[in-house]
Amino acid sequence: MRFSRLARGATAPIALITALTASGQAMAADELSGANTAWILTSTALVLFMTLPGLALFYGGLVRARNVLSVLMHCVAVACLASVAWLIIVYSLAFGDGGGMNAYIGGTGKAFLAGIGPDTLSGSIPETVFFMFQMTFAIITPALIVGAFPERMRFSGVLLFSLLWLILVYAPACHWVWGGGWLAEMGVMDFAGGIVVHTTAGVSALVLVMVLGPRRGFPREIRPPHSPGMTVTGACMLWVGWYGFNAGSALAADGAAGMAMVVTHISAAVASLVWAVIEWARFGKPSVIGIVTGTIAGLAAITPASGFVGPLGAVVIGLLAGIICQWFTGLIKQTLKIDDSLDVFAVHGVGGILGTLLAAVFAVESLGGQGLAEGVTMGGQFVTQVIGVVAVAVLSAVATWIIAKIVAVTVGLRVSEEEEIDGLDISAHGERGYDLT
Amino acid sequence: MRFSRLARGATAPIALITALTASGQAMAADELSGANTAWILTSTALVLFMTLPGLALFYGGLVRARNVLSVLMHCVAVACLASVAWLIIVYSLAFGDGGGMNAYIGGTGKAFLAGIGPDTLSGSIPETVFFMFQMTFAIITPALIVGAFPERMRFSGVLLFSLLWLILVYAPACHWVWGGGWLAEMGVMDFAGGIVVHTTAGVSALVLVMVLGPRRGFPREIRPPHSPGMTVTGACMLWVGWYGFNAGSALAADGAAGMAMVVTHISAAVASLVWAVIEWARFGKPSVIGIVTGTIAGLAAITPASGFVGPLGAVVIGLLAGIICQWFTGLIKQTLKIDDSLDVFAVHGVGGILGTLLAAVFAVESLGGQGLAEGVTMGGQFVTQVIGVVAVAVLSAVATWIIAKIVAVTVGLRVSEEEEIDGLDISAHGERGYDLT
Amino acid sequence: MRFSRLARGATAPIALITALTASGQAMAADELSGANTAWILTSTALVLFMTLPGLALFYGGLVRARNVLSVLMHCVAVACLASVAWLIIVYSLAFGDGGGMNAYIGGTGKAFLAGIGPDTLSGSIPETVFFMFQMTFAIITPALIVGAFPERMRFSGVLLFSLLWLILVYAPACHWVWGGGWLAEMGVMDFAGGIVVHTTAGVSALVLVMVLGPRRGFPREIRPPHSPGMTVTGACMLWVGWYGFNAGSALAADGAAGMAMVVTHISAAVASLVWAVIEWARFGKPSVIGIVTGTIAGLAAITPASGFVGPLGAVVIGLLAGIICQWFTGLIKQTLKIDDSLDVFAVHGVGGILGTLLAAVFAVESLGGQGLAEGVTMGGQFVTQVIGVVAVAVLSAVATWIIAKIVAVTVGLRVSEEEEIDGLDISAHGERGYDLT
Amino acid sequence: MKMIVAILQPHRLDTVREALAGVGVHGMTVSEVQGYGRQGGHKEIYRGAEYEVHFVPKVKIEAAVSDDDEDRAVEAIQNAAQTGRIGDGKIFVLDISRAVRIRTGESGEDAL
Amino acid sequence: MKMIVAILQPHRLDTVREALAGVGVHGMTVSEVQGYGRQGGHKEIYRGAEYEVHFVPKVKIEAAVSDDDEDRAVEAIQNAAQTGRIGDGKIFVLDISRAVRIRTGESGEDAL
Amino acid sequence: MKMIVAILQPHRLDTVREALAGVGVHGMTVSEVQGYGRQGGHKEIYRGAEYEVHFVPKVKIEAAVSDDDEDRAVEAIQNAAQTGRIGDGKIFVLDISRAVRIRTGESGEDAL
Ligand SMILES: Nc1ncnc2c1ncn2[C@@H]1O[C@H](COP(=O)(O)OP(=O)(O)O)[C@@H](O)[C@H]1O
Ligand SMILES: Nc1ncnc2c1ncn2[C@@H]1O[C@H](COP(=O)(O)OP(=O)(O)O)[C@@H](O)[C@H]1O
Ligand SMILES: Nc1ncnc2c1ncn2[C@@H]1O[C@H](COP(=O)(O)OP(=O)(O)O)[C@@H](O)[C@H]1O
Repeated sequence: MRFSRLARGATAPIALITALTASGQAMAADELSGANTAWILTSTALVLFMTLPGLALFYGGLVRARNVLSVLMHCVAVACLASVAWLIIVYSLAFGDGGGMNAYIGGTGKAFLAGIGPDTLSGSIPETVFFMFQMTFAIITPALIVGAFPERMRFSGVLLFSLLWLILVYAPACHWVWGGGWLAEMGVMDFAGGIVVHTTAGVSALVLVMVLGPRRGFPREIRPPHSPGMTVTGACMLWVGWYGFNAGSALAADGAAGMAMVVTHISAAVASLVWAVIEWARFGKPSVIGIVTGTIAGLAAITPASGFVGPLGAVVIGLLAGIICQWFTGLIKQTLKIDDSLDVFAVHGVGGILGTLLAAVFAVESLGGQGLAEGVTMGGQFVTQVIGVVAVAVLSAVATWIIAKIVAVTVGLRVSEEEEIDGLDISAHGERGYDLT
Repeated sequence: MRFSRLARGATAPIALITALTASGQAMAADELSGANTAWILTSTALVLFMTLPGLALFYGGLVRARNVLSVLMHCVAVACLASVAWLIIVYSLAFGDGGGMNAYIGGTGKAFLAGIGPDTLSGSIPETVFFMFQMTFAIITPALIVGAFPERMRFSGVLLFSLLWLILVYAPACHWVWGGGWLAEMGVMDFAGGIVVHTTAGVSALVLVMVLGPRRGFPREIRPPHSPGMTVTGACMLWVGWYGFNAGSALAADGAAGMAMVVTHISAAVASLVWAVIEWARFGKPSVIGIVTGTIAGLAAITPASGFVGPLGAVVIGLLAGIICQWFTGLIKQTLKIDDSLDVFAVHGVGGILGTLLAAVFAVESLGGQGLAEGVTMGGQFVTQVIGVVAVAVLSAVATWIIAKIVAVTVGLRVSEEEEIDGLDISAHGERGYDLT
Repeated sequence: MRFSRLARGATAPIALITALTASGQAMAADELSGANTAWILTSTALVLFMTLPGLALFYGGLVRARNVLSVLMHCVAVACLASVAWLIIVYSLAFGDGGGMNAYIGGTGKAFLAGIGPDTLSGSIPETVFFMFQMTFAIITPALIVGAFPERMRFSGVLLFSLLWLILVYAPACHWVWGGGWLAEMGVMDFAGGIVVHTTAGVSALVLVMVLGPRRGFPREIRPPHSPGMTVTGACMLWVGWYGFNAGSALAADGAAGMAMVVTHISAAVASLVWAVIEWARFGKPSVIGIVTGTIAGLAAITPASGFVGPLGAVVIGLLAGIICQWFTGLIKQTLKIDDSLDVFAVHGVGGILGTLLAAVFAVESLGGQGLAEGVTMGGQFVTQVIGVVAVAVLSAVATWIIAKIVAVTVGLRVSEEEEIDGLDISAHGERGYDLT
Repeated sequence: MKMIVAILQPHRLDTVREALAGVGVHGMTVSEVQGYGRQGGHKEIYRGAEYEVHFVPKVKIEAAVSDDDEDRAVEAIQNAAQTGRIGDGKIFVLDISRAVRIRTGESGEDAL
Repeated sequence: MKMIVAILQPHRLDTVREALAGVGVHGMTVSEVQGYGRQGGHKEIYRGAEYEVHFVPKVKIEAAVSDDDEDRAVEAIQNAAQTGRIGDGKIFVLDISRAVRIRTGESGEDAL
Repeated sequence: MKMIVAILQPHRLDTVREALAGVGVHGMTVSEVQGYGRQGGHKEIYRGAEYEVHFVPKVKIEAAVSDDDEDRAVEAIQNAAQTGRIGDGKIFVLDISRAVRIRTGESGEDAL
């Protein structure tokens, strides 16, 4: 995010320094922009809207009717938990000054927003606003993983997993890339979270389900989505909210935000159409679940590139996202028989990685991008991107595996077969999704 | 939209020139307003939200359960298609410089956003933002027509129709009124789309269904809306999003936007109550479908007038919209037996036309309006408004008839009787809307 | 709201004067801030979104399937009615100059927005924007009361009650606290409506149902919520919209808004978790209805304090809201057997009162707050808060009782037993909520 | 054994269930159904268009009982379900030639 | 008395209802059911995964009629329900040993 | 002919369908029902208020078979549906006096 400001001859380079030094003075030195603040306050609302209720509905419609409430519960509870953890320590670990360790992890100086008041600035906006905007990212990332384990994971396990994951995976990854850590130093480009959000969530989803195991009867007895309309509603909300996610990551109300919104929208539209057309060709019918899955794939893919590329890059990224992510859904579920139930890795992970790599390509001016940083070549940047993705993927995989094992031996990962048959709504939450009598 | 700025002694008259000349210099000459940019970025999100999921849900709840997904699919697919078409050529045709032909159609100079970067301005906001804001209008307009042909139109036909319609109807109409075309020159007043959006969509809906034909068993065997709650949800989202549609059309965060929001809201509220009261009187019961239909009628009617009239105008426009649009739903469906299934013409078309004509009346200061342009009389403006409506209505009718015929002989307009009986969800998309077991 | 600006060394103290004198000059003297205007325009959309469709869905999911549409109808109709009443007289009574009576009620000078044009300012934003923002508060407050009487109140009674209530309860309460009335003079702190919105709605809900009586078969035969997912969807929308409710009440895009957003979010998250944990302990299962009820309790509780307290205050307020509001739901419904059907008093009323009192405590700098007004002690402020709550509670109770009696003897309060059995959707509105065949 | 099939007003279901329990019938199967009969349906109006709804929501209960229990059960249902309003419903009795409890394989009256 | 149970294509319900009224049968009970038979179900595909749906939506009507009405009623249903396509459904007739109208307590054919 | 009515645990439906196909029964009609019996229902709690839910979701299948197929079909259902847990359900057999295939008018066992 920061990096983007440089890449395009930052309108507020101070933002970088701020993030790097995280020093009160540096901030004080800076000046409040009401316009930028207005847009980021709005973007914060948009990104929260992505998770609540956007993602919750997107996922909720895809499961069986008897598990719909449990999915909503997971999204809401994880969001609340992430918010509290963010305040207590995660924000500080991600954006605080890590001193000697700063390359790897932030410090505890900003724990509980210590020393940060209404008048503290971060770049041209109040740090409270920056804190909130970033919080919404920390909310949606573990919530994305909810799509991997619906219909079978124990609620207490969901909570414990998410909490540890935020501290052991999200905080360091976020710090490396956006908090002035080693990847930021190396100049990795991740405008709005292809690495920090989608790679972490996607890879962790895959590893977690390998430990957790598939749903009972997978794949033969699995039922189709119980409410595609709910899923479409959620997908549309995600699309709208994504404007805040990507255009908000410009941290300003300017042309950079405008162009980020353009490419975000175009990639989503192209990926949607491509996904539908491929289904049409393969199965004779384009489905609404398919077209909105393409939307999400296109949005995830453009995310890391949204501050760097132009319309051409958006079209190509959307096109590839529609093709490759769809191919991966088949690979993971049908071929490899891994029950990443709602395709978190295939759609978000693969999309985010794809966009992170292509950002290096389509950022170059000759391809309509905003240009790479002074003296950096496409090849050089590409290597940096690969390093960024691999490093964070490894961190995510290893840490997730360890956390999963910890959860398994403590509160437990999985519900009983009987609870799974009855559905989690009744067995875990004592509620039923629909009573239309 | 542009015109409005003059009408009320434009705070940024340059905007007009910009639109008229669409010259890089003119823009460069201008200066970025972060505040205006923040509000238009927000408005863009609000207007996208109107279509996805607002309009999709509003329409989806009104059809049979077995067709709900196909309606959502139409809205999503049309939105994606319109976005891509907008980038490739439609934006340029609408807002590009048409040179000698400029009175009738824009040029291809802005095709694929050629020459437009993050720093290019359009008035006081980045042109990328103007492009996105206008795109959301180009998305919702063909999506409105979806309400005319649900439960029976072939999906490929929907796509082809929408694409041709954007190029042959929307692009010229938008250029005439907002892109510096002949109607703009003539001084027609259409603040946010009574002509460009509602007249085009409403008239085209009517003509299209005349070619397409009614649903099987219409009117006797038609079933009531399968989910009025879904329709209410969508209507509420449309109401909220309409703030961006109308107040955003001020292209600034100022008192003009504020007053536009006031009159938009008041007209919606009045029309809703009027609709419900009339139902109460006629049938003994006010329905929730009725009250929200009134909301939409009131919103459509105030749209063209929202930048020109005051509270008084808003009340009268809302009042008349509630009465006249309701009367038209009966005329079209019961009396004329035309199956404009979800009343696109009666509600949107009639509402938009009504507001376009009344804008000339209630814009005058003595009636609480913001005043007409220098030296223009109410009568004179009214004639201009009539010309604008008639010209665009004729364009819409003729072009739609031709497009419908083209679609009929190429991909085909209508599904088979068996597919219609089974419902489009299964027959066209291979999905079912609800599986609550 | 005004008061808050002083409390934290107002960035725009003029705002207070404006409200007090409501004099054209005072306003003219002031200067427009595009940034603040952009944020308040956005906040207005967010707060409307809270009611439509947020609150409507939140409540709609909690009733029986056969009454879902009537609840949506109540929310939509009340919103429309409140909007018109606001324009005609309520805004003027709340924020107009009451002359000699100003301590108790505003005047009629601003009726129908008399003398207020696009260029009229209120503080640093156009008065039209202030009017709209405040209107959304006047919409949601009577809509909150809808939760007290679902499934049995006559529709005409709902309308008449709400109209009289806005004039006799909301207008004076709003004027006392925010319009420069006696409580404002006394320095009562209510940043975004703990007194004006939640105390009035909560207390009135309780009194109204005492006159109206419980639902047939309450409590034994009452059915569980028909669609918890709808309720969760609405709760999430309320959460998102609440950003505009509280952070928008800063009337500026600055650090005060940022901090208000922080504490709002934190209180919601803490209260949600606390509510769920208590359920888990008491019943063995945490429910999704429970966690989102906690969300709303936390949001209601922080509302009056959101401009004054820091993160610490937010955590404590959220914690207590989760415990106390949950305890009150049991007290009112199970113990006292009062059928405040959707817990308006227990959740909103108790939450709002709690936060109003605690605002005095956590506003002090030593507890991380923004500080009390010059020379005011915590004890002194606390007493002021108590006076504010009691005064408004008494007003609400007495006036509501009178209004309920008036409605009872005129249009009638309650539907027939047969209509209640058939459900209000069919009996009052002639519609059915779901037809999935 | 007899299969007692009764069509009821939905809101009488709980009362009927209790009444049956009262006479020793502790099992039944319930379905939501749409009824058509004297009671007639209702009209719904959307945007001025009238929709005739011919069917009324009812619940159907099916209770298998021993021959001796038949009379008591029928009577219990009738008393518990009656409101006196048109649409109260019907009771039909059919013969069962065989009954099996799946869990245990018990058959005949032991299966009930 | 006879209980006529018929499984129909959902969109034929109204025609059948009218046909029955035509032969003097003015009461019935309708349920939504899932049918399985020759017609076979369909396949749904979500994100490339195939889901076999074996069941087809049908409606079931149950109409109790007097012995004399049986033939006329069966014939009426058959004619009204027939489309000639696989999946048109079946008619089954079972014996009713007793019928009661809950509202009045009338029994036998008067209860119908 | 016989009408076999079976109440099952919903998740056993597919197994039962296959088992019936195994013994040559290729048609049936399925309904979602609510069961009441030994198994008992469950309690739901909303905001501290308890709601007794007496009924458990079950599926009901109705399969018309020829007299000779009865035993095989009943047995197949019993084996396929059994889990040994309370709530496995019941099988009831009733007589059919007449069956018609609507599409063709065939009647008797040919109609099945
Ligand atoms: N001949 C019939 N066969 C099957 N069910 C019937 C028959 N007649 C009525 N019913 C059922 O009984 C219900 C009530 O019957 P109706 O004639 O409306 O009132 P009542 O039971 O008071 O005579 C109907 O809604 C229908 O479900
Ligand atoms: N043996 C049976 N018992 C009960 N219902 C049956 C039986 N066979 C078919 N049905 C019902 O009849 C419907 C139509 O039967 P099917 O064999 O598909 O076509 P057709 O009626 O033309 O022979 C099925 O969907 C099912 O509901
Ligand atoms: N007497 C009965 N008549 C009709 N259906 C019954 C009867 N008893 C039980 N059932 C059905 O069978 C289901 C299972 O019965 P239940 O007594 O709970 O367990 P089990 O079948 O193991 O004895 C019930 O849910 C109900 O649907």
